[in-house]
Amino acid sequence: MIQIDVERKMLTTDGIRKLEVCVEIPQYELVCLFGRSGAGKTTLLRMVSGLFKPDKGIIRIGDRIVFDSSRKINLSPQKRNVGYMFQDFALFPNMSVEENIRFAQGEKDHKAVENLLETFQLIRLRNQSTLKLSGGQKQRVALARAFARKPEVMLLDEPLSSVDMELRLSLQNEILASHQLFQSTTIMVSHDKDEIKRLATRVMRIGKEKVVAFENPTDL
Amino acid sequence: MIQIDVERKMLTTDGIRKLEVCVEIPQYELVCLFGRSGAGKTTLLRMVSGLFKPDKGIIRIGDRIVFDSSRKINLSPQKRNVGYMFQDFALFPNMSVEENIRFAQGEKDHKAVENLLETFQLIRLRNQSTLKLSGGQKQRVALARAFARKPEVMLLDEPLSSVDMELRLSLQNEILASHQLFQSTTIMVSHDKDEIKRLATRVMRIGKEKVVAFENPTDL
Amino acid sequence: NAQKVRVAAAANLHYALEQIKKQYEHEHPNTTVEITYGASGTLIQQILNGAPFDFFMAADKDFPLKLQAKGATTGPIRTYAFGRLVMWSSETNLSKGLNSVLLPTVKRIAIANPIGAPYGEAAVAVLRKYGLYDNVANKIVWGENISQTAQFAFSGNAEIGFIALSLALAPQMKGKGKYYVIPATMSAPIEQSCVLVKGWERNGEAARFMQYILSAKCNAIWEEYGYTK
Amino acid sequence: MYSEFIETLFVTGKLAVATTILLFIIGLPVSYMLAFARFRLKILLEALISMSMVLPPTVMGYYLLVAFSPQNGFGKFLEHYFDLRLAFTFEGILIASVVFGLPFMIQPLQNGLMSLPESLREVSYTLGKSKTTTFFRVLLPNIKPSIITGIAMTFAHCIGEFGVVLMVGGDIPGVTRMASIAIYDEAQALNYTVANRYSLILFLISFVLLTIIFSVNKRHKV
Amino acid sequence: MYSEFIETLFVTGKLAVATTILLFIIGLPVSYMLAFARFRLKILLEALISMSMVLPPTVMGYYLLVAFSPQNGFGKFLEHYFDLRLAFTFEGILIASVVFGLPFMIQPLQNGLMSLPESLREVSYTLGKSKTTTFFRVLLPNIKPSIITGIAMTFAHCIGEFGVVLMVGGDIPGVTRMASIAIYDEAQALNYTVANRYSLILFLISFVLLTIIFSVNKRHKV
Ligand SMILES: Nc1ncnc2c1ncn2[C@@H]1O[C@H](COP(=O)(O)OP(=O)(O)OP(=O)(O)O)[C@@H](O)[C@H]1O
Ligand SMILES: Nc1ncnc2c1ncn2[C@@H]1O[C@H](COP(=O)(O)OP(=O)(O)OP(=O)(O)O)[C@@H](O)[C@H]1O
Ligand SMILES: [Mg+2]
Ligand SMILES: [Mg+2]
Repeated sequence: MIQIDVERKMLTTDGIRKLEVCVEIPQYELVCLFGRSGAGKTTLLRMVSGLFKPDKGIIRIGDRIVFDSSRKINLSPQKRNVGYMFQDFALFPNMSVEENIRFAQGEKDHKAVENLLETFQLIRLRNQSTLKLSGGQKQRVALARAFARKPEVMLLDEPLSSVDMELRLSLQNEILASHQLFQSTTIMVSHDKDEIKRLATRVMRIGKEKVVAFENPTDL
Repeated sequence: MIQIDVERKMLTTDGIRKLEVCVEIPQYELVCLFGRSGAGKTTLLRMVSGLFKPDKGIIRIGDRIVFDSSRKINLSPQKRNVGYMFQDFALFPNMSVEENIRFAQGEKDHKAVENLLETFQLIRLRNQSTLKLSGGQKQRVALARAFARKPEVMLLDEPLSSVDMELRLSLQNEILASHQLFQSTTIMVSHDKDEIKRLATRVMRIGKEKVVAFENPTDL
Repeated sequence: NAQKVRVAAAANLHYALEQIKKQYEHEHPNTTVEITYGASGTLIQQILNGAPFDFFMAADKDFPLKLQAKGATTGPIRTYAFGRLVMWSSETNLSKGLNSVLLPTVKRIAIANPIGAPYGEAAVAVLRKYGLYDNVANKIVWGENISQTAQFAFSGNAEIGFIALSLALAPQMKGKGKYYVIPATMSAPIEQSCVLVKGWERNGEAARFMQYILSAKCNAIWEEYGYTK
Repeated sequence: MYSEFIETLFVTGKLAVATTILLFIIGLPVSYMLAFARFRLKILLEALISMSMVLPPTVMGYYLLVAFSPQNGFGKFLEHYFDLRLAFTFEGILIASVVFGLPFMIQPLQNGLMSLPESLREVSYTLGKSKTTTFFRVLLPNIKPSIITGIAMTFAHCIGEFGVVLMVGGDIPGVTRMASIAIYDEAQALNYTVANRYSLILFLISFVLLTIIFSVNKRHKV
Repeated sequence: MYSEFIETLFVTGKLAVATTILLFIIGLPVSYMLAFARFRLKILLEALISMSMVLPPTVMGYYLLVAFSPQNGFGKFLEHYFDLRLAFTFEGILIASVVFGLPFMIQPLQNGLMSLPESLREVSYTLGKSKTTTFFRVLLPNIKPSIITGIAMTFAHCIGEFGVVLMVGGDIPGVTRMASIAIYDEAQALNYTVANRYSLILFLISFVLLTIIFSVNKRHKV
């Protein structure tokens, strides 16, 4: 379970406003997060992962409080056991495709690396520098790297925005399969209605009204 | 008119292969380019803009030959009068949103800058550093900057992949309107079938078979 | 068993001292003489802070006196040679003696910095004494020490340099120019003194080397390199 | 006594400012070339620029003095055609200190330029901007920390530079005598009270100036 | 004569290598702190590190000599508790050359770290990697040009360093006599033939070494 009850100021296209989030996500759910560009989706993921500090509030992952402004608790990202795929990938330029994935593993697992390379169609690119990849290839490496960590909570920021339709469908299946296999509670940002309908067990929306609504995926 | 008849080696998921392109795009068309991730879409745009040198072949823009390997002609990007929106945006970190757009203009045109800021919903963010923007906001700045140049040829690499549905529709209209206003010949990469159907006057596809096919947008 | 004498010596003693060292080591095969050359000022700063030197040979008498005043010496200060001040030039005609400094072709005159360099002090004194100083003051360039002063003149950037006779006789300078020895009546020879550094007793050989330096055995060498006894 | 030292401070300041400005102007094209141009022997050129640090300053100074001498080719040429002598003049020590300051300016600038993402240059070119415009409006503003480092190192090195300037300048009060030389002289004469006082003054002034230079960095940091 | 110079080359090499290694080890945490930690007085610390360049080397050397002297606090402490004297020993000049080489190593490293995109650190943290792992496996490998610059500058500066080492080391053959001091001595004695020959040897060796250092940069450039 993830319990988020925080607020944080941001500058948006409507001037400075407060992002208020108050949700509870039951364990093993795959929640799709959507909302306007600049609404605060990335900001929310960064607060959960520990990269942004909320102005105030509380975040609980499972039975651990990872952030509590009133008690001055603020666990570092390392201690939160969260996998996070960045919107802009943030691949390590000094490492090859394979090394990026391998680096993410807690304990070395050769088999898992091979599976990930296979799944994300990166086998032939395994030794390629990540600087020399196409946009969609980078996105796949970032996604594979986040999976390699096998985290309790998985945060995916538009993981499939730059891949073609065919690949997108197959990677959607992959995300579903991994979600079922690792049983990580997942929050995934997506703008694609079909994708949300296919994947989400729940839907979360950051609206202009500064609140977060839960909707049934099929209601979209 | 853009005439492209080139080849260039690239490393892909199927090993090293040659990207062969042989197309002619009549003036004022809006061509949507699609193909698998890593097929060579960005490579093609970079060759047209002058950032990659084809291994051999010829590129003609209007009545100017901008590249000809047999005659050792290779015009620099500056001389090709091409607007190019990068897949990874490449915003200038030292400039604000407004300065990025202003920098792109050949001759200063205050009114045009205001219009672009307005159109791309960036008015309130005009003085924001581009490092402090959301993914979709960055994408809009990059797009606005490419338009600010008013080029003869416009190259857009997945210009709308990171924005929400509502904004995407309104920006599609904007691309259509600008295309009609400036009459630039446009090549736009997109993975979205609906988008291609709405915008494209023609469709170009980079297939595995190393050839480029023209199809009617409505046939997709 | 091997003995070692560690000598701190003024830089311009280089030629003469290397010769004496060779001769001494030949006569005393069990002894090595280790000489560190440097600016007298630097050497005393080091001695005062515990540098492992047994014996200090300065280019004047002031530095040994300063060392003595700080209580860093044992035994008396002894003068081992006298140095002579000369005017040196590669091209200028020095036949007019000291008055050559007034020649219109002389644009620059090199003198060692009087703070710390006795030859510089002597040069300034003699120019003042004969009323020439004010006329040439704006032509003077100051060398950090007597070697640098010689380098100014030797490289041709200063037409005239006031240096030590010992330098004018150095193999590199010899034949590259002419020199005029300032007569002893005009400028008294510069007394060059040496002293044993406190702590030398640990190394009895140092006193023997000092005696050797002062003895007649070295006279020929001193004279060959432009010093008088 | 003090007024003389103040004078050396002015000369030092003049030299340090002039050297830094000149080296900045020289450093821009050179570092650009080293960062982006591809030619054989580039590594050799890079190594060569650092070589001025390797030999003892007074010896380097002597070589420069020989080059400046009216008895040799270059110096003779200057004397003959321009009635110019570089030894023992402010211009002479300025040249010396520019030559010996090269690595302090060029290394950081080159480094900064090389670590910029290539796409910045590329996108500027596609926007029709020349290499020059791109350099001044896009590349330079994005390597501010490197510029600050280059300026601070050059400036500090020039203030402390000593051997070369002493040799080429001839220690002429008000013209080529630097604060560092004055301090050295006093220390050599064992006048430590004076030397310490001078050191303190030079130290404090330099410290304030360097702090100002570094704080520019901080204020503008993104 | 020559064998003596070869000896100074060995001492010089030993000092330069030891200094560079020590400074690299010291430079890593210090530059990390200066690049990422936020504390008041950081700018002052930055300026302070560069201050060793501002005063004349022999004067700085003198201050160090006084600090090392068994008559004063620090030196007395060392002598009393460790029976250690630093002045006129290899350890002494090593300390001196480390202290005065600080800016040459730290400035480039700090600069390199500061110009890395923040997301590299962030993503490594979310992958559960400690700050140390992140530093060694992610940050350092991505600032290779800065590391090369730091190493080359430190190394070159150490070979040419002269005033400080001369003062603290006392020019003892085989122990603290450096190649640069030997060259200086010969030049002082107006032995130009020898000085030039020595300079050439030192120059060539340094040139080859620096070229090797810089070519590592090139080979690994992305
Ligand atoms: N590093 C930052 N510093 C300050 N403000 C920021 C920063 N990053 C984003 N913002 C601002 O915070 C707001 C929310 O940004 P966020 O990245 O969370 O949006 P988002 O919902 O992820 O949008 P998108 O779909 O475009 O990625 C934006 O309006 C943006 O201007
Ligand atoms: N800078 C580069 N150097 C070498 N190879 C590259 C470089 N960039 C991309 N490639 C390779 O060239 C191939 C074509 O890449 P390109 O970027 O053109 O693909 P794309 O069609 O734009 O894909 P995407 O939709 O994922 O952006 C890829 O397989 C990639 O591995
Ligand atoms: Mg976002
Ligand atoms: Mg692409």
